[in-house]
Amino acid sequence: ADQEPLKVGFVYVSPIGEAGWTWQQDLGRKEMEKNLGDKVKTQYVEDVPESADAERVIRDLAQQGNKLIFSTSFGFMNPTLKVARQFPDVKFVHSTGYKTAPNVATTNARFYEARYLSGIIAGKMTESNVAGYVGAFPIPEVLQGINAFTRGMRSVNPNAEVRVIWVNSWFDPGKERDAALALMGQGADIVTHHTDSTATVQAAEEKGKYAIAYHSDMKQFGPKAQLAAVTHHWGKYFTKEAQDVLNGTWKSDSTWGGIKDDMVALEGFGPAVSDDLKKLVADKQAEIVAGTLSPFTGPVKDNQGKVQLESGVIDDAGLNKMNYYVEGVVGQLPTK
Amino acid sequence: MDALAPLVASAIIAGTPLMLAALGLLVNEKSGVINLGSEGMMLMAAVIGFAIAVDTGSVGLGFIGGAAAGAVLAGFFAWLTVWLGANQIATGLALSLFGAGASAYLGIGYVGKTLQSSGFGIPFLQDIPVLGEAVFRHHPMVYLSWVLCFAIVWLLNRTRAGLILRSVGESPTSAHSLGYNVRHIRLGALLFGGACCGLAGAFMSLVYTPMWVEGMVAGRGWIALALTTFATWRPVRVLAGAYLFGGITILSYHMQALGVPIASQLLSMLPYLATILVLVLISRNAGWIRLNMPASLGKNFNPNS
Amino acid sequence: MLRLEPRTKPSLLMAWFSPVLAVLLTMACGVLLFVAVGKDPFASLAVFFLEPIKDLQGWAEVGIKVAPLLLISVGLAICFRANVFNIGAEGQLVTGAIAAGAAILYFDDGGNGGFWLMSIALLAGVAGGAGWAAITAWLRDRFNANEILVSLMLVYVAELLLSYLVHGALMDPDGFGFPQSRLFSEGFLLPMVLPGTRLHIGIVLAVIAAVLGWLYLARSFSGFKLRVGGLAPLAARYAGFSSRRSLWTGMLVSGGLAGLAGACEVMGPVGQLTPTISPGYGFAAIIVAFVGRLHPIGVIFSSFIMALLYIGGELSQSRLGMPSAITGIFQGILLFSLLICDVLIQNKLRWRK
Amino acid sequence: MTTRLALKQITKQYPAVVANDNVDLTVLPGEIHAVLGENGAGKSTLMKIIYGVTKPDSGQMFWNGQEMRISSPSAARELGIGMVFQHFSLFDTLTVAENIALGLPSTIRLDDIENRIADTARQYGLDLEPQRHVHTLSVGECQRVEIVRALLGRPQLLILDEPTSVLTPQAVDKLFETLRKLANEGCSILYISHKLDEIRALCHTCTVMRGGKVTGVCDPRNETDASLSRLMIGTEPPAITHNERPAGEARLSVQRLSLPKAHPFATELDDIDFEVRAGEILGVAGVSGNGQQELLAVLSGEDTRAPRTALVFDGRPIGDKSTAWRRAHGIGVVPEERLGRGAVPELSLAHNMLLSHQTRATVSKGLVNRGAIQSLAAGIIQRFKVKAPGAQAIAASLSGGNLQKYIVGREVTRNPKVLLVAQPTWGVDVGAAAQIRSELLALRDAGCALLIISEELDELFEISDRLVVLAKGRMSPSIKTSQASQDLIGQWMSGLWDSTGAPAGTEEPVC
Ligand SMILES: Nc1ncnc2c1ncn2[C@@H]1O[C@H](COP(=O)(O)OP(=O)(O)OP(=O)(O)O)[C@@H](O)[C@H]1O
Ligand SMILES: Nc1ncnc2c1ncn2[C@@H]1O[C@H](COP(=O)(O)OP(=O)(O)OP(=O)(O)O)[C@@H](O)[C@H]1O
Ligand SMILES: [Mg+2]
Ligand SMILES: [Mg+2]
Repeated sequence: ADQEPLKVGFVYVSPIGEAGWTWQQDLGRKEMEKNLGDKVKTQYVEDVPESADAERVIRDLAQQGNKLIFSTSFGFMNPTLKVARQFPDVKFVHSTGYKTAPNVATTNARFYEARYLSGIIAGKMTESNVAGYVGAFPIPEVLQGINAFTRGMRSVNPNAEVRVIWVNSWFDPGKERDAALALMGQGADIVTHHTDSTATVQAAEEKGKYAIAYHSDMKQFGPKAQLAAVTHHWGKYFTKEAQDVLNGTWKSDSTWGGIKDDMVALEGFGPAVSDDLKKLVADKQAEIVAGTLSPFTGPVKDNQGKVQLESGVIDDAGLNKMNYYVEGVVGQLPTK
Repeated sequence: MDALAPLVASAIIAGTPLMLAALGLLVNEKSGVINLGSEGMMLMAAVIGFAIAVDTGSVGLGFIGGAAAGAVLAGFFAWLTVWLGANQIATGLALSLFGAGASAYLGIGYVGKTLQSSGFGIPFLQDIPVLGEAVFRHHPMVYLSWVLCFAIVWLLNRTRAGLILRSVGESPTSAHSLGYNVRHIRLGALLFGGACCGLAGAFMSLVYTPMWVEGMVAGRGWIALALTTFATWRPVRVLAGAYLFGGITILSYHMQALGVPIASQLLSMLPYLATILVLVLISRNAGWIRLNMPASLGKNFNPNS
Repeated sequence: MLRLEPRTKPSLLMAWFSPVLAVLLTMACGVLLFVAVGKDPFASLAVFFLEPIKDLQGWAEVGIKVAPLLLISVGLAICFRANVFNIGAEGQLVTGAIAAGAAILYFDDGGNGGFWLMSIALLAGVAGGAGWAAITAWLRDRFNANEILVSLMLVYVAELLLSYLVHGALMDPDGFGFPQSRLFSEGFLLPMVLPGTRLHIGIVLAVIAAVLGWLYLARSFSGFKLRVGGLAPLAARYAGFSSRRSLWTGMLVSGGLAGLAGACEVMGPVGQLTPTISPGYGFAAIIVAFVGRLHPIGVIFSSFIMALLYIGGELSQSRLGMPSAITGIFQGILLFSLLICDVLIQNKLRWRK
Repeated sequence: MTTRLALKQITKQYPAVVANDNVDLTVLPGEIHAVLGENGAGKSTLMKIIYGVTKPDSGQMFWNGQEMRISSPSAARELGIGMVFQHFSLFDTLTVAENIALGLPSTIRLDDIENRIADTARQYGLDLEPQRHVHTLSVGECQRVEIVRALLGRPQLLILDEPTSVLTPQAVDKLFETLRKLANEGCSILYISHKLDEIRALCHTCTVMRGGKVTGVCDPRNETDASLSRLMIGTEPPAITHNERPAGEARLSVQRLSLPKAHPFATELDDIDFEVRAGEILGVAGVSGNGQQELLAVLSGEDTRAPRTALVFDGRPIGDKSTAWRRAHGIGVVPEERLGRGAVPELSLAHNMLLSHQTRATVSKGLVNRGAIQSLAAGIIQRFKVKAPGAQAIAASLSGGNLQKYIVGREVTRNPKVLLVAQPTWGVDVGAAAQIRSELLALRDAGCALLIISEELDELFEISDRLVVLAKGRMSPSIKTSQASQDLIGQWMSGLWDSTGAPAGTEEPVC
């Protein structure tokens, strides 16, 4: 303990709050602190805009002596790379991006695995055969989720369909709520979301419908509504990265962890989910962990009837470029 | 048909904060003062109302606190513009900026807290098919906003107070020489406007979402300002305009969910474009605007000169 | 009791002194605020007002913020002088950025760029901003639609348009579907004025704009006509100065400069098109313009103060653990203080029973 | 007999002037008491003090023998004081009934007011339609609203501040009848005017003010115009010589011009036809609001909706030409409002030169030649004896009369071929007025064609060669000033004339 603690900086895109993306990141930070004790000292800046200002914040963290910096939003990718060039002895880990450098690693989680499992629950529980999905922006990460959810749902209920509303914002409870209500108004009896707030779950609770939460377990916001929550967990990964820096073994790489790496989970089952259904989900989860099941095993058909993949499993490059709705999603992808 | 009830219900909820704020601003503007600080007042009211409701568990107290917060800020605005003679536009903008910053600051401890939204409904009426769900199952504040609308119609056209208010907006100099205290009347109108913006803000955080999020008013204060012009300062048209705006917002979501192949960003532009369109249609007839617009709108009045 | 008494003649001294007084008053409010949250007020103020400029790097970062604020506020000063209230500079900044970005993405082949192509991109930015402002000007001119409200609504539309484009037509084809454009290549990035920092040539353009703006308002006949239109519309009509021309001049100049600011942002610190280009420069510049007394030289001072507040707010977050909202509070207080201090130009304070 | 109202040593100081300086005033019951004085003497200030609008700095006020402090107009109304303001305190978009309600105690119910209006109307012969909007009323009707509003409060003292400046001679007679009737019923009347003949015809007592001080109290019935004038300004006004001279060819002619309203409160122009010749002054009489503003806007080019050929200038149709074109070709304008239209309040006199002097000398290569405007302005200040610290003084710092001299000077020095002047001496004191009138006559003698729009009939009779009347947007035939009488012009101002120019029945002018 006579060694100087490793200073670790975190750049958050939104206020930490009590649920959501940044909340989960901050849980990870705390878990790392707990795991490594006084070997690390952490510092964070929240609510950093994804604009030219991010570069200054990241540089400021580096200048203050942080040797490992986590920049936890896609928009920080290029600023992180710019700062990394100026500070070759500082290690950077960027979340959800795709560019690496000798001192920049990337990380992301295979949210879609848990999305597929949540789709199975939705498929079994729906009576109207319609589920609603509130999306932030039509980027591959969100599309993977929608498509995995749809395929999971249709794997147990071939008549099910998924309706999508894009709210063009990661975090706008008013819009998210309106979108969720509109989806329920159009017959969806289960709604889920790929946005940051708890508004969707709350709206479902209010209307007596079901919801699948995202990012965090939102049971307190929808005790009856929440069927399950698709969550992500970073503590283990953050700990490992910090430990590697301490050991001097840190290497730049791209981590894309799934259920098996404990980075993604389906948890927080609601009272309405029967034990049988839980068991079915557990079985499927075991298959995914074992590698015998993938949400995107061919043939994968898009909802325009085009076959995107005849057979096999969509590889990581294919997932990263996903820009279509699979069969079962209603409507056209807006940017096409 | 099944989708219609939730559409109407959502449009009413989405239109209510706009209507509450715009009705207040209408009274406020009838006295000849334009307060561009509505966005800031709504934000402050949203956070203060929410904080009070969370801490005391009473939504009603939250609304009262929100209205009070709006009125206090409006009072400050009145001091600057009505007493010190500061430019109304600049002061209003400052209020909006300050409100955005200060509300975010005050709200830090309340991010992520929630209120249990309980169901309300008017007995019997709420059970009417379709109509019941669309119109009669809302928070009491929605019905209060209707009462407010008609109360303002009555106030402006049937009462002496309304007459005095209109006269001050029309010609503060004449009103002053007849012995009306223009400053106090404008203060009163501004406080009322602030309180209504406060109710609107509190509605956002207590009923609409219900939660506190930084910047959650998201431009509704500005749209409420547009609504008063849009309605040529007539309360019933404010009601129609607010629900139209709310309706278009909600409709754009329904269109998405139906799979209408238009990019969501373009659909989201619709409410703003519709506002511009109606503004243009209304403003085209300059004579009509002139007959309805308070003639001294935006002009300061100094009784000592 | 302290009483205000109207002066027979506005005080020239107070006209110059009032912004300084306003900054002091803002600092005083800052002290109260910091004490209220239990921080050492003077150390905190130092973080706000001194820390950002403690070294060259700091000055450069302030300069990066001054550039867009100054560009926009010079335009707004001219526009507001004409009594045309363009509140939508933020939207014009965004469309300027879109236009410049689209031009670059069209020309950029990886190895080209340079003075001429960069100039074209900057001009595209100006055109983008001015074009967006022209919508407001036209609706006001033709249909008498209130420019405050229209320009403001168009901010939301512009932001959605940017989002639409970076998710579609202008998206980086190799960007894995993420909503941003290609990074512009080196030849399209604005040259730096301070080596080793990010401070780009935009600051020079901004200062030139301020000086030209001053010349225009103070010396040119056209600027005179514009001012008359703002001060006394009836006198302008009497003199035959067209109010329509003032409207168009004010809107196009302010829109064009906001567009240029947007172009400089994407060709400078951002280096590509992303869904968010500006942290609200267009709105902050309104305060800057008023604090600078709608004077193109005055706004140099006020945009510097505003840039300090931005960076000071950010530093007070990482150094003092203050929330980011503090910036907005300070900005609002600054404008309030100025408005209060301005009362002293027309009135004097008297002690009277 | 106790006095109805007695003022003792009333003083009111404004930043720039002492508006009332130890003023004493006594009004008896049933007395019609005139307050006479030139512009700025402090008459209105004194009345506002009595009515509680303005608070005096010192002095005492006695009402029916008791000392009082009148804190507000409603307090004054409760005591029984009514007031009709110099500038009407009416609200254009409200109805007559609403306007009247605003001047009555709040205990009177709105629905009750219409009955009361009808009662008063019957009693004094003041007809009103309670449901009409004020902006549709004529000036005379507007004044009736003000008077009825004051009478409904059952006043013991009625203050009228320059009530006749907006009335036709016939309407003045009618007003006097009402006032005499009121006085007979015991109501005291404070009557403000600077029209000597009216005061001599109506009033029992006259208090004369100059520079805020009372300079004398007299019985006007025993005075002459000359003696009153001496009390008022210390001397008799300088006489102006107006020699007959033959007019030249037509410079500016207007042919069958009709124009619809540009906005709801405007007046439409109906078949206007006249010409102004070189070397003559054409006077346009009429109560303001009868199309004067609209006519001036058409002639100056601010309103270019007129058909191209409806306006002919030096033989060229100019209906579509801009203000700048017309000014560049020799048409000058002196507008009615000095501050805000004729000059920009916040700018220096030098910069205000640029409003009409836009020449190669003042503007070159798009830049303002500051030396040139400076010396031009200084020249005008000198030649027209404008009291101003210099060319750098801002326009708002000048007094009304001096600014008016500056603006007239600015237009005169452009050597226009046609000069359009509205209300040349409105609110200008007697000396300055005489100077302005003689400058205008000098310009006429130099061959300029002048069109002068004025509400002051005396002024028009003094300087114009020919007279026309504008009423309800229509224009009367012209008549040589030497052949016209005040009576005839007064009848024409009511809007009725037959094609030969003979007077016909009477009717209210419309505003
Ligand atoms: N509110 C005010 N502030 C400053 N000065 C004022 C104010 N009201 C009046 N004055 C000044 O007081 C003096 C007397 O004004 P007042 O209006 O009483 O004159 P008046 O005799 O009614 O003139 P007129 O014949 O033009 O109506 C003038 O010099 C005027 O400029
Ligand atoms: N010497 C002059 N005499 C009369 N009118 C003039 C004169 N110079 C310019 N004007 C009028 O003023 C108006 C505008 O003039 P001008 O085009 O010179 O303005 P400017 O200062 O160049 O403005 P901008 O730069 O915006 O074009 C025109 O209508 C023109 O007719
Ligand atoms: Mg007077
Ligand atoms: Mg030119």
